[in-house]
Amino acid sequence: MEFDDIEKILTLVREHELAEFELERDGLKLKVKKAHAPSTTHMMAPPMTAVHFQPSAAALGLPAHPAPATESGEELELAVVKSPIVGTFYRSPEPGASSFVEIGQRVKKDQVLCIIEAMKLMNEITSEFDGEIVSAYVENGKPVQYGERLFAIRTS
Amino acid sequence: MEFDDIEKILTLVREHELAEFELERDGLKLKVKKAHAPSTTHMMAPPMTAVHFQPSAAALGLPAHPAPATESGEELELAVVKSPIVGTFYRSPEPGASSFVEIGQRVKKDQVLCIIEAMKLMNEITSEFDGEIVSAYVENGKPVQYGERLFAIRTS
Amino acid sequence: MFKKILIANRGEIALRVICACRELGIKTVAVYSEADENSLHVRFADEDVCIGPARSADSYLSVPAILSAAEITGADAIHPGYGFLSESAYLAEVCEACHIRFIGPAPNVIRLLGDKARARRAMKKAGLPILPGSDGPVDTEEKAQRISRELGFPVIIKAVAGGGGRGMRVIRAAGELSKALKTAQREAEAAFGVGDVYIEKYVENPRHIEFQILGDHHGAVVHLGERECSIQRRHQKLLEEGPSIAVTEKQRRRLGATVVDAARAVQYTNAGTFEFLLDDTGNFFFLEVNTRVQVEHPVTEWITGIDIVKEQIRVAAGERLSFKQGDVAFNGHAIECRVNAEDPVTFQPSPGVIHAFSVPGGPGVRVDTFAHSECTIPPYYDSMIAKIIVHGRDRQEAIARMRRTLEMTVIEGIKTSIPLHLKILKDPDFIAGRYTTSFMDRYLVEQKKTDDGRLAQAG
Amino acid sequence: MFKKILIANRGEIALRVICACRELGIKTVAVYSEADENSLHVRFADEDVCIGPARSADSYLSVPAILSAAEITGADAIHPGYGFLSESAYLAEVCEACHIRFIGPAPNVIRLLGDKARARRAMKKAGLPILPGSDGPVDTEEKAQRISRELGFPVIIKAVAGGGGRGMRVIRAAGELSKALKTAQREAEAAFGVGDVYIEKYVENPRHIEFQILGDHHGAVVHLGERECSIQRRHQKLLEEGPSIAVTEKQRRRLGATVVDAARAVQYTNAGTFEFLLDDTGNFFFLEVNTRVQVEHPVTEWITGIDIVKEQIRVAAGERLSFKQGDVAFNGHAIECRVNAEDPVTFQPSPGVIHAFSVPGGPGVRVDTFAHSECTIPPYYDSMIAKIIVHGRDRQEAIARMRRTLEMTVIEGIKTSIPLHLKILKDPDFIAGRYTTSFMDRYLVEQKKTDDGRLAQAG
Repeated sequence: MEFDDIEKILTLVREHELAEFELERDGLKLKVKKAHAPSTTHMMAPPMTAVHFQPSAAALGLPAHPAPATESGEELELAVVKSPIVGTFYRSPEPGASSFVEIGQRVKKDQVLCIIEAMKLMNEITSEFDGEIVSAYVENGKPVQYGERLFAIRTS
Repeated sequence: MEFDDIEKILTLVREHELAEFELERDGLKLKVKKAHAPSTTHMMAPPMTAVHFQPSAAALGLPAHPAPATESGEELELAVVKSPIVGTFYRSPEPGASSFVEIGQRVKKDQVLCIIEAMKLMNEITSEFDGEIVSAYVENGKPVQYGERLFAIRTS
Repeated sequence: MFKKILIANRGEIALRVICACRELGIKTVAVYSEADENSLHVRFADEDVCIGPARSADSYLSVPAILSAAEITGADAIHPGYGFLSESAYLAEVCEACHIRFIGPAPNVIRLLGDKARARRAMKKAGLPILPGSDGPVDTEEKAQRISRELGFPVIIKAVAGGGGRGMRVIRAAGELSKALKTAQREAEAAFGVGDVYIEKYVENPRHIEFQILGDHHGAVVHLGERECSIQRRHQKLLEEGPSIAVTEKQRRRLGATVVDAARAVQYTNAGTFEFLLDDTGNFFFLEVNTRVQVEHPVTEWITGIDIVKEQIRVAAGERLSFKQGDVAFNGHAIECRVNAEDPVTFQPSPGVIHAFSVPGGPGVRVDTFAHSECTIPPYYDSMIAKIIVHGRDRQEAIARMRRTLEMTVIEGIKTSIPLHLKILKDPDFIAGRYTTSFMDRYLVEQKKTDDGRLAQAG
Repeated sequence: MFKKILIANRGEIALRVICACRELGIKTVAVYSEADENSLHVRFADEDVCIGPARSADSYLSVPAILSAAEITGADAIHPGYGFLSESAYLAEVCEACHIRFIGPAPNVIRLLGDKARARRAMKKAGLPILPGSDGPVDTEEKAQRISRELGFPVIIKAVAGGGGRGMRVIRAAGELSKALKTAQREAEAAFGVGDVYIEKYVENPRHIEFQILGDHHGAVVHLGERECSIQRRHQKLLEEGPSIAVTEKQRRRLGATVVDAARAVQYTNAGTFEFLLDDTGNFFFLEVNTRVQVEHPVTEWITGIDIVKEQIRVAAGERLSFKQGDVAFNGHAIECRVNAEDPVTFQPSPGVIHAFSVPGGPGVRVDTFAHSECTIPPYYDSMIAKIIVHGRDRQEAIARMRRTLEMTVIEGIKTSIPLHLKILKDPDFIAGRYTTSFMDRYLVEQKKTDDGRLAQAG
């Protein structure tokens, strides 16, 4: 952490009208507390702000798995289905057949979403939720890693 | 972290009107706490600032030169005479003779304070100021490094 | 030659294999658990695949995950390193079925030598000196008592599928046998899934000597001399050196030739290590074969100038060994210290973040490590964070060099075994070469006494 | 043997000497300028003395400061490293007067060989092949014209007190001589305080070959073979290797023996390097002697297994060399890359803070450096921050090893010459060993063209 970074953080603290800010990281701890805002009558309580600090994996040139998609401010929630194994992703039970699921389609819990082939075995990946498929992240026939995102489901 | 950095941080603390600031890093901990500004209108007194600074040089087992002595809150200033060369320190012109200067003694600019022997040569170290000797840091006959403190003089 | 090798391992040995692949112009695939996402082996491989969560059983020990990673990246060979799946005949078999080359011996050879009782019989047949003992597994107390009486106490019970001291019990009197047999069987069952044990004559205070071999698929087998690994704590090696001060040139030549013959007898290919006990009258007894590259292979690389990992890859690809027995010359002396992330007194693991990491240079120093400043040592895996290997013209120079290297090594943020290594390197018996596998036991007791003495004085 | 050695240097060579002293059980004193207070050589020495401000002239080049530091710490010897005062006959003399051993040749030998014109005469007399040229300094244009005509153009003017390319001028025609002579004299005067120059026949596109020698105070002198240092930019070596691909076994033996005789003729003691030019018809010409340890000494240490710095200390203490000429065997091939803190294209120095520093392990890699994560490279001194030296069974393995080592080296925060080294190591002419001292000139021109081409395409 350089001096510049501290300066930027303090600017952010002001812009966001934070009362307190704490950052802890390997070998580094930064804590900031603002002087109490004057207790005038026109209560201008500072808005709550949550700071998510993304670690430096990308900066180090190291691969980072994307964080799960979140959409705040909406009444609904997105569930992200991740691959539980390494293998090859297939959207349909066999070549030429139609896909297990399409975007916009409603799915039930335990419904098959796709197949991942590993060591010649076809592993069916099922939904953990009732909901609607809103995103499909992987193309048919492409390799997937452990933990890689497959689908986003809007649960209901 | 250098002294300059601390100065910059304190400036920031003031500019951003922080109540507290904490920074912790390998071998370093910096904590700043501002005195609470009373919410009166006439407050003119500058807020007290306490700085706790734990330097990292010692923690790393590295030598650190002591910072020059300063005494704030007084009208007078201390000048520290440092050794301009490596060698052996002598308080008197020859064994048995009396010291060039004693603590409490007043000295004039260019007056000889001590001798440092280097390569069999006796190098006279003179005062750059008029003033009073308040400290002598090195014992007679001891080695001194470049930049090592020899005397403190209260200038006038 | 291979186009792309998947390295089914982590840490320094994964980096070691990457070094060898790069020198041979072969692409590499790193696999990693979620805990190792930022590890250097991921950074320096050409491709990388996350194969599972931190727990080894679900990542580095998962044959399906590793095979799938090889398939989706199109790797044509797998290097298993040491530990994890390196001695898995199953992985070797699956590789064979998938037409991916396993860089190691054939599955049946791994299986034969992995069964310690069968290996014992095969090596006896091939002419290696073995300890008197049971011909196969011993299941009943009655049988155990009879065999032990024949051998004479002390005897040792060992797990057939064993390794690393688990399922082992030394018995000094007939009365201890019943309980020890049951405990050993239970431990073996728990550790290896197979409860079978066998009984051998127990050698008091032996030295641990091992011979490094390399074999190709054209019938050539050579040995690269021995390493001495007697400095152990609970069967975990702490410091290895080569050549051994206890092995004469004549013994080296003769036992080396016997080992080569034995390896040929089982059609051994790739790298392997034949472990022996050496008793105080100069007799060697075969212990087991490790069918993989060893942690301490750099000791042999220093004194022979042969890159063992590159040879492993070459012979797995079907090439001939690049040298003959007559080309192998031993030059100087090498010592390896395994730097572990642990308290040097209590041996408690000390995972965490390394804040400063620096190792000195100068002649004759090699450091194989995945550690660096600001790296995290996860708590899930082996505590070894670095291997420091030195070479000198003779043992004395090597010891002095290791001392100054350890003294000038900076590792801040976690505790390491370096202070313990420095104590060993200053021990007069170690310096004189007077030591056996019991060296550390005695030493740790002495250390405890000293500490107690200090405490008493202080209190 | 010495009890305490003061190291009158900084950076990696100061650490290198500390390593040697620790292996010999000798205490060390580091000296440092205010800019180097936190440097590793200060940390690892037993004692340390601040000798002055950042400017070299007031610290590392100050004989009184260094001698005083030796006196106040009670050091009984001074190791000067390379650069700074390492070839100062004055320091050697003052040491003698103060009864502190200077670890290097006798003052009169340093003085003789430091005067390039006198050295030339002495070495000619001692039987070394020298380039035809003036017998002593050339002061007038008339004399310069006469000698040049006799030699035939091209000729080269060199500073008598010279080194590092300063005060040097190549003249290809009589018309250029007058101006070149004056410029060279002026440069020599400015750089060395002595304006004297001499004239030699100029060899086009030579190779730079140097022989390492060691001599003791009992009349023994041995040579440790040659290094090739033709990869230079403006007379600054960038990459060195040994043995040279251009030197035959017979040449090595013959020239080595002549060098040893010449060193004996001037009663040479301690470490030294005899530099030669090798022309395209296989003729060697003596250039100069460096009367100190060289930056590139690790190349020779790798291929001979001899610790040159330890031998320097031993012979300075009056011991006999620990080996004879017959014991010196050459083993494999070594390459050194000097990693500089500079832009690899513009060569602008790049001092600053290194945020990440990591170098790979594996067999055959040595890294001599004072750098580490979060260290500061001050702008006041040489830009070399690390020497990476590799060893392989042959040149091909060494080149592959150096490539993967540089590729896996992480230095963040400053620019380094590593990308340039990687280009050299991939150059077909370098790989084939077809290169001379003009290699970098040609290469830098080619690089510029490529860059221009890219810019043109982009524009």
